[in-house]
Amino acid sequence: MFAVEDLSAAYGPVKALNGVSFTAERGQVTAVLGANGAGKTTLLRTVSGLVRSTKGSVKLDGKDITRTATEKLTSYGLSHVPEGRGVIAELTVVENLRLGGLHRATGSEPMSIERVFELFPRLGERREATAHMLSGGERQMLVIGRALMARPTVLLLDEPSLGLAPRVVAQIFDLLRGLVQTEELTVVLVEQNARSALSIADHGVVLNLGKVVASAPAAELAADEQLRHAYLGF
Amino acid sequence: MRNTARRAVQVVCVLTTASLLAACGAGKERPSEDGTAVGVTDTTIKIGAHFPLTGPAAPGYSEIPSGHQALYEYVNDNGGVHGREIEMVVKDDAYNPTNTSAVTNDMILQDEIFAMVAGLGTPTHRAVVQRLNDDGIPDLFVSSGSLQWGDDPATSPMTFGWQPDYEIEGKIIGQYVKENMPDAKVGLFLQDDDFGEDGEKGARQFLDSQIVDVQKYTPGGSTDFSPQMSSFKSKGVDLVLGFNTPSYTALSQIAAQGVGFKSKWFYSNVGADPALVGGLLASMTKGKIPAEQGVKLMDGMMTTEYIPGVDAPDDEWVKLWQKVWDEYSKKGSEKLTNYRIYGMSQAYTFVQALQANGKDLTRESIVETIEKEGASFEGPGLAPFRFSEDSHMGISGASVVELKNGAAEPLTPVLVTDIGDAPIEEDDSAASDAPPASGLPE
Amino acid sequence: MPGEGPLFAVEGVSVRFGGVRALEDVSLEVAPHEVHGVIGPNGAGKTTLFNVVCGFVSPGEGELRLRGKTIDALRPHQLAGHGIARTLQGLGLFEKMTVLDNVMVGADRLARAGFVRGLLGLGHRDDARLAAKAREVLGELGIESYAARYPGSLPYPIRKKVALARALVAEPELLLLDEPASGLSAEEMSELGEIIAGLTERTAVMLVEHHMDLVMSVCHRITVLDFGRVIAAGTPDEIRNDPAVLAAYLGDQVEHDDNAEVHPLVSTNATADGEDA
Amino acid sequence: MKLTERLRSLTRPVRSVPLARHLLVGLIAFLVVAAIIGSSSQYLQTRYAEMAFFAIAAGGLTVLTGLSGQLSLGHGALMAVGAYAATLVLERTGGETLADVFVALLVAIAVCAVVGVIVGVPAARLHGPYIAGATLTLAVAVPRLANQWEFLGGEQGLQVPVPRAAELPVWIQDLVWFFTAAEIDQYSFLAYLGWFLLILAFVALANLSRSRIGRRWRAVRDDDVSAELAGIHLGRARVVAFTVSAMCAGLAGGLMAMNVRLTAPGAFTITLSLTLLAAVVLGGLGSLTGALIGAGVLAFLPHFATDLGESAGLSATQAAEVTPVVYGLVLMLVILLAPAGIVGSLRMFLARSSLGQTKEKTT
Amino acid sequence: MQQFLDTTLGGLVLGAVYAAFALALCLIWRSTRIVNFAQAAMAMVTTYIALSLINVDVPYWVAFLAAIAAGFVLGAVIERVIIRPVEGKAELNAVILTLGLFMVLHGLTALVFGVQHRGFPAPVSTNAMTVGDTSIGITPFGILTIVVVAVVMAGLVVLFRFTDLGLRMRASAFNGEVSRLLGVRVGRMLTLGWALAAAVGAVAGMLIAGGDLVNPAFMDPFVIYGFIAAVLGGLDSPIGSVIGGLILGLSLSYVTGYVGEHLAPLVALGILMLVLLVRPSGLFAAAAARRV
Repeated sequence: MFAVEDLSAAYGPVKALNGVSFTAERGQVTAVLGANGAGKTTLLRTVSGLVRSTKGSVKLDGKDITRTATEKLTSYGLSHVPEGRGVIAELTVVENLRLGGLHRATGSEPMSIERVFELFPRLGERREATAHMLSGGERQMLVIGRALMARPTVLLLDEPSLGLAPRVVAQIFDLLRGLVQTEELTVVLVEQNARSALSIADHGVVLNLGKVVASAPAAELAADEQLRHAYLGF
Repeated sequence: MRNTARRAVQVVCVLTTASLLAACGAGKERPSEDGTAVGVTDTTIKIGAHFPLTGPAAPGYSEIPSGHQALYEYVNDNGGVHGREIEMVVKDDAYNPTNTSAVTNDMILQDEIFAMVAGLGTPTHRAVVQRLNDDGIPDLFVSSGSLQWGDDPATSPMTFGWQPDYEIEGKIIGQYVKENMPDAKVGLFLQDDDFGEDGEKGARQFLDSQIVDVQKYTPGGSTDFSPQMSSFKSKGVDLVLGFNTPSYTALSQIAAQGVGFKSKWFYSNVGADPALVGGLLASMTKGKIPAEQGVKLMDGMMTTEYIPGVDAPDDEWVKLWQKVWDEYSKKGSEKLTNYRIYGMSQAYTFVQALQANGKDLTRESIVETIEKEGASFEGPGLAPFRFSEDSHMGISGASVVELKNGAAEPLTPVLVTDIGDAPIEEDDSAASDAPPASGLPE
Repeated sequence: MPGEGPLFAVEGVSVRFGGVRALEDVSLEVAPHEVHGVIGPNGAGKTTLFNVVCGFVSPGEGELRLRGKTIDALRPHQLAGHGIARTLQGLGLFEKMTVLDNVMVGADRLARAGFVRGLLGLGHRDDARLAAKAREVLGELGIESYAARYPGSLPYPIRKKVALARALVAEPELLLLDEPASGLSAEEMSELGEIIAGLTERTAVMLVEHHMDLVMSVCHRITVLDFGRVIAAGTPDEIRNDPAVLAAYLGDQVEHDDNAEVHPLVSTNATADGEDA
Repeated sequence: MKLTERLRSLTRPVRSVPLARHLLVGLIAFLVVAAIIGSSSQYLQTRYAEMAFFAIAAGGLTVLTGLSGQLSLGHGALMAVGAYAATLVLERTGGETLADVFVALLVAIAVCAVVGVIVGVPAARLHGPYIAGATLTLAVAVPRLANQWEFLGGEQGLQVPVPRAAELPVWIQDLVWFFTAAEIDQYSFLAYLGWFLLILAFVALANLSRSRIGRRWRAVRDDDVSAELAGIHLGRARVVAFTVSAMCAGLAGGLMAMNVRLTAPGAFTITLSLTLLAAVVLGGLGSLTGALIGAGVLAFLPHFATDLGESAGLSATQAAEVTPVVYGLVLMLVILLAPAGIVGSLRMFLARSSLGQTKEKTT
Repeated sequence: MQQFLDTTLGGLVLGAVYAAFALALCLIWRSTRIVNFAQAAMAMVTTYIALSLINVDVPYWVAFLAAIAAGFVLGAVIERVIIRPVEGKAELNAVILTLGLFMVLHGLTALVFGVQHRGFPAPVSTNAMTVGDTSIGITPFGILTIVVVAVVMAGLVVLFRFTDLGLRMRASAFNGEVSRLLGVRVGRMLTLGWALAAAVGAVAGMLIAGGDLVNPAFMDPFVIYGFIAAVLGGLDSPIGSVIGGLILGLSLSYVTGYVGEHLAPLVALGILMLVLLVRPSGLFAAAAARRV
């Protein structure tokens, strides 16, 4: 179980997160939704220690990891997948994947690169290509595949649909749903594309201006006309 | 708010600066402008000089002032000159003319020196000659062989040379080569300033037709001379005349070996110190060769000599220098070198001039004394000075020598001449001067 | 000048980056005093279109016309002189200059004092005029009290207004607004709607925006892009009911930020809104 | 109360017209400076003169780097150009009269303006390490031209004729005597001249930086895309900044030639370029006051450091090496501890404390 | 012809050293986006350390290794203590910081070791080799220089291409934040990058000093020329640095041999401006320019 409690963060004088709390259960997808500027990415960055939290805590299976150095999180089984630009553009596909497997959850065997290529056959076809040659969808696959190399139990995904055609988004979300089951993952999915996200999520958390404005099962959120209109835009 | 803050900062800064500057200004008095000479009291004489103590020209040259200081201490301990002790201020100019100007300024205005003695370097000293003459400050015995110190006393009445100028050195070398190696193809390796230019001028009087290549270097520039040596090699040069400083002798030797250029070498006196160059060459060859053996690498090189050096330990003058150095060197571990001998020899001339001047010392009187009596000073120089009212040129000649086992073996007697068309003549008269028993000029 | 035909026209513009088509045969027209919305999913080419209009990206094919005159050979700094102004997604405020100075830079094209007057310190009248103008615009947007502050110390919505003021002070005929509503609260967004509506008195507006409520309420006409092509154009009502738009955009994907296609030239570090990784 | 208000309204033209304000401040500054120079020893006068030309060059550089955001490690080369230009003119005119001096300095400024454009155009296209590298190379390469062309005097350089005090117009001699009760001589003349021009240059630079031109520079520095959108031609703005800064360097070079009395390539080492930058950073980028303070440090620190070394028992040779060590340490410490420089840090400190006060008031 | 051959060979040896030096600059630039103007001074310090060892009868090759080790430590310490605080800050700060470091190292070396020239030994002959009767303008030490530089480069290629450590270092250089998210200790990698670069610089220093005179200023030309070499090739490209070094070494050798030594800096400036005007980010600027 992954839990965020009363987490706050700020950029200078601007409060970007203001007392955010939610929990994500194992084997479930928790979608974090909200408009541009709502604080979604900041939330993930604060969890990863890229942004310093001013208050609150982050717990992984009861263990407090709030102040853990970013570099150590993969060894606790927590992988943060930055959005598609998070490929290391100058490295090849295989090198990106190798890198992902270098620092993995303590005690786990690395996932074989071939397994990633089974999950994402498209990547297998382009294994020696440098990442900057990849299309947006391929990059997204690469960053997810790279995160899986570290054998995570918790996967934080930042806007996997960004810049992708609806068809590709659907493909990636399907894959993700499958992974949650086969790998027993806890997934926290940050998305602006609320409709798609809710379609695969079990639970949804809605942020606005750095605060949680709603937290409910996905279906319930999708059905709330008012909420949809005010914060989710569909 | 911010504006106020900014304004406040400016005011504070300006005020602090102003008061700081004012505070600095308060302590100092203007130099005295009445009859007594600046820098001279009943018991002291303060002189100054600029030397390259840092930078590429520092090796060797930075040792000269220690020679001066050792001799002055010796003199001071023996009662000084007419009861006055000599104090020497040495400032570093890093062989950069702009720095020379700055430190000279400091010496004149802050240290208030009586005279500049032995300021070193052609381009460097040139920067301050006019200044010294304008201010009427004696500028004695410049450590450089440029013509400009002595050939025009009308414009620079306060300036005197000391060592043989590069033109007569070039003439002496040129004549020797012409007479003894008439078929040699000569390459010139020159420092790119008056040093190289004057030397070339002298040499060309005799060798114009024999010179097949000229290569120059900028002091402080590149230290890899392979391209220049390649050029010599391709032009078939078999005798190189070098008007360069000692480090560049070593560097040119290294480069010549590197490109496989073999030749006879003839370095002007400035660049041919066997101890320094040989030591440098030895330490970079494979394995541990003692410096003495490194000196052997210079065997067969030719150069000129105008004062006896460390290679002649039995010379009376060298014995004196050795004695003074052993007693007065600040760091006992350091050896007597040719640069220190050079410094002591210069210092000796200065003490001679002070002696000759008598008790009443002014800036004008010392100049007058040297003009009148300088030509008859008997010192370590192998040839006499040319000092007169019409010439402030220094030592008038040198002998050509060949280096063997680190010692100079004369190839010619002392040859004396002057700039221009003056003939070159043999004159051993000054070479036999011996130091007075006291070691102090009389 | 209503009735004189379009103020601004994009005709058949295509842009390729490497092998990727960013815009393909895009055409649209902006009438004087019109608010023209440009919407579409991420990667649809909206920002590229703005970059073409501003001269940061030169169109491979097609042309741009301002009041009938071709302008597509112009460089960005020349467009300002032709009355085109733009706000940036990342705002791009001058962080070490006061708000007033920021806005005065926007008014630079109206300045008359040149180098010599500057050197001699004789440009103060001209400067005073610009400053007055800048204050006036700041006043209109209700942020005059921040004139002496530095942008870094201001809340995000105020910063957005400063950026808007900087664009407005140049008295543009065509104002390009790039996601003006991102990071604003619902309340602030409705205020923004009023401001934009009020702008039409003096300028035409092109608006790239993801908040559909805002777009639908302030735009007179809307052009929808998808994969670099225009898939629909018309009034908000027409767009709302267009099947192609519903399929490609409204019906499926709703909101995105536009980072993925930001041209390196115009991406700025907008960490303050917390969304730019 | 009323009186102060009336006073305020009386002085308003002075306060609100930047030129008048700057000229007034300049005039007062010059009187203060003249009083200090007049009562100083000749030694200090030469130090002040040195400080003046360093400050002019640093002022130009601080405008370039601090306001328009371009780095130059090659201002020593521009000073060289100015120095040679002035020297060549003085050689031809004889340099005896005040007019000769001003003509020489004007030519130096003009030549540097041209060179500034020539260098500034390519430099405007470069950024980051590339502009650093290009300007650094410039600093090394340009002085070497003196070895290439004979009329530049080669390695040994050219002697610079300097006006003798007796040749100065009588009214200047009288004025100086009247004001300072001391006869003007070469040293004080160069100090007065240097500071007079320094103040003129700083007034001009202050005018510029507060004008539209300065605003453009800062805009280009802070955000080039936004600046371009506001109608600013980036290249032109950068070239203008480079040229202005080059003109300052030219003037400084001309003055330096007169002070040093010799113009030789050895004077314009990389170290000169670097120490100029050091002065600017030390004082605080973009601040003219900072440039002045930096130049003061430049003119006084080496002597101080060397004396310090000697009094600590180092030999003259070793003491000479203390200066670069101190320079380097000062540079590093400033960057690590007070990156905004002396003036910047003071300003921040004051701003913070005044901000704190207002906060206290409001709560 | 003979002269051309000699000049070319000399230029190649010189170019190899420039290449090594440019490579060191490139390593640091890639990992920390800082141009290390103190690189030459650091190499000078390590060379002096080696010289002190040699002077107390330590064998040459042991001293050589000691210089490399010293460089490694020096680079690491400097990165940790001095550079870390300005990483990611305004680039001017880093420039001035390394320039300050340059001055300090220079002055301190002069204070400790003195300013005089000292001869530096070479492990093999520095006399020209002869083919038949004619001597050619390359020495065994020159050949050794080229070989050592080639070995160092090959070593770096192996390190970066084929090892996990190299992968971590490259990743940290290209994208520190993402690398941290993947568990890479980016800070350590940056330190290691500086250490490696300083070690390469130390090798370059030893190669320049061998069979030549050293003084505290002997590496100064490399502040400029090493930097020009790196910029020519494009600071981001290791291969570019190497090629830039060779181009520069050859050009300078020809200019000095055929035209005049004083023109060398002007020619270097000319080449640099020409290249930068055509390609403002160097000849081999990576196609994958960083998208901001």
